[in-house]
Amino acid sequence: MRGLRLVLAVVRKELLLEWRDPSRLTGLLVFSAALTLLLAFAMPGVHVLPDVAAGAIWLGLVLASTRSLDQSFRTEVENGALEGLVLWPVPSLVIFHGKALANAIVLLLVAVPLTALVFVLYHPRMHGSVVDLGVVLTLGCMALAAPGTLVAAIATQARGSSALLPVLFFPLVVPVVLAATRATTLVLEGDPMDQVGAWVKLLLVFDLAHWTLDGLLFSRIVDEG
Amino acid sequence: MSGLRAHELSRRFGNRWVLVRVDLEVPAGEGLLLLGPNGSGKTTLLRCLATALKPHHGTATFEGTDLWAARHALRDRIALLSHATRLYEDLSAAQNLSCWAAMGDYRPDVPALLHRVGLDGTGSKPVRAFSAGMRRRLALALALVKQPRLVLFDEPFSALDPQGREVVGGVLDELRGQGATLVLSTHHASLGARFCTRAVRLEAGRIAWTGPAAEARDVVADA
Amino acid sequence: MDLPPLEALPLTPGKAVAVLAILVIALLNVRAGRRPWYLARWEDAFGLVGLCLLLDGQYMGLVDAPRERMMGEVGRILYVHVPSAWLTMVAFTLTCLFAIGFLVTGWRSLDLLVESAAEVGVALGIVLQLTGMLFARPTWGVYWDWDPRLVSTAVMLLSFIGVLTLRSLLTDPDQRANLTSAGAILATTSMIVTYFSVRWWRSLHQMQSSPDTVASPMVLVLRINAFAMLFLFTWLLVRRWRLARALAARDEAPPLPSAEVPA
Amino acid sequence: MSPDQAAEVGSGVVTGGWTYVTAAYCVCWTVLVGYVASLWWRHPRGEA
Repeated sequence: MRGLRLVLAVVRKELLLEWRDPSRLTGLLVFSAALTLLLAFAMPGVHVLPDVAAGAIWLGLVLASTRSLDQSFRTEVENGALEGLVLWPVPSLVIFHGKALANAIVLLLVAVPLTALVFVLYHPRMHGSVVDLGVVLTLGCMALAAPGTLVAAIATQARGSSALLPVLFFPLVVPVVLAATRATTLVLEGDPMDQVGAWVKLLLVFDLAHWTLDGLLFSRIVDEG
Repeated sequence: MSGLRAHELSRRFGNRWVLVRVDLEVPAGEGLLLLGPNGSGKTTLLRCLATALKPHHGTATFEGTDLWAARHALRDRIALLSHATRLYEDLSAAQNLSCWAAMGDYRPDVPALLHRVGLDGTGSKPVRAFSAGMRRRLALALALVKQPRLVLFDEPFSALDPQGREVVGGVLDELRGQGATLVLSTHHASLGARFCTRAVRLEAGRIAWTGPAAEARDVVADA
Repeated sequence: MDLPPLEALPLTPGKAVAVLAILVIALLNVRAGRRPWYLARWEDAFGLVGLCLLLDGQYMGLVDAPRERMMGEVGRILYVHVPSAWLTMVAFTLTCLFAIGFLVTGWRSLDLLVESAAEVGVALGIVLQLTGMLFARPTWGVYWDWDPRLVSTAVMLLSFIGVLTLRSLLTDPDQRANLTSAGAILATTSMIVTYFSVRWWRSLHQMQSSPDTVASPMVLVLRINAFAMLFLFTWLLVRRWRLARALAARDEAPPLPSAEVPA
Repeated sequence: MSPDQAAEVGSGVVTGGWTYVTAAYCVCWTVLVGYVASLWWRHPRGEA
């Protein structure tokens, strides 16, 4: 119970930071919107846009997540707050889960308008339900947030961290992009073969593995003096 | 009851020893003045005592328990104040305090704390707009959230005007009155001597001199 | 294990060179009061044996081995490709095990081994990736295909290159050791998950070749090449570890000085 | 075209391709030799 309360306190702090500096979130939104626009122009023609809608959403989210992860750790190292947190009586696991959860929420806050924008610009079909789409978006954002938080924590300790972050992050989330894009496509275009479950299961397994394992690695690297 | 003890405490960064076999003893409820030029290892010593750094040799104990081994339990009672203020720039003073308190499961009286360090009325201005002195005061309030038993204070009087020094001095007196153990690192022996009984002078990571805090002034003046 | 009949082991020039080389080396080694430069360390024996086996194995692969039933001459690439695939896997598995071992025990040697195994793995992985592409072009008609093993190997290579990059950007030895190990474990898991996810996505690659699915004359050649790579890998790993140790010793901390303040 | 070759064409056997074989063996040697050279190159000299 105490652990959960502390996790929520960390989440609250993160979201409060986003709230007090709205330029961070709007920056992400503008970034992903511009990316969606650019991607449409990089396609061979308007007729393929409905087919690549899911890909546009997830590409936008992955690229936006590198920015948001970088930002979320920059506030922590700015005045030594991360070290302060480690010295505060709060377990490192709590810090990790709080930050990862907050990052997932921020990503979802980007994902919803981004999906709406893709609907407007790319005209994908919509066969599945909005609930299904929501589940896929949530699982996908969580699957980006947990390893992303760990990798950002690793990268901030090195020189040139914002350049290092994608180098470590992109290979790690290949399965997320794959599974989330497949699942989203199946939700959008209809799923006659009933395959969406397999992809969602893959996302779920990825989520479970990273939300448990990465916390241990995180505590190992931040609390070692 | 024994307070803070260090035995042959040593720490290196890379291949450079910055702290060499430091022996300390601070009885519970007393203050130690930590003197020494820049780069003499004062900050590293404080960070080791705060369990931010693992010593590479030797041990440090607080109230009989090993600092590093029992760090998760002891961090509840140790406060480190340094130039790293731990503040979130975009939050207001009150939000900083309440967020940090919530993350440690503390329930402090935030307005009273802000009043204690003379920051009431700063409103909802983000810390970004604060002066260096105001940040120091807010960082002090943040440390008080813990109600610490061991206070490690790096340069308590830097970046402060006379009024700020007054505030910090008042808080330090109050902490000593509550039985907290203090370690103050400073260039200004005269300012710190008021709160401390003993003084130690570090040079090149080693203890070069130790004696009553009242005599410390001369040592600094000579150097 | 079925040993091939003696006729299957013709004395080829490659083998003759190898046997002669080993004999000469052994003789020199026995005769010399001090060790010759190419046998300065114990691992050099592995290197020499590996080199001989590789010369012999590749000669057999290029000359002795029959044309593959389906792939013709191109099948000869397998004698380079398959052993390098095996050894890349060995290298990265070892990296992950060393990393876990380091995080548990904190031994410095394990940290240096993580770095060494990862780097040798990347080198072998480059051989694997390039020979794989050269094999894919004539057999599939493309240099690249979206096959699970291809993709996961590429992802794994990129991850470990990322880990080595990370390592090169860190200066504090303790921090560097911790972060490298964490990164290596992440890279390994990402490779496994990628493999299965891409397999779901699409599968074109043939099933893993094992001695059962490969014609028997090929088995021997494949085995010789695999052992050659194994010996060479051991040599490279130990050599790389010695390099890491030498570099670490160069900026190793001096012993803790005395408490007297230097004048 | 011999009957043997005709059968091969029909059965989809890959013919030729020595270029790829040579390239693959060269790649192997280049990388191995290059890596060993880099080990030698990076070794600290001067002491011991």
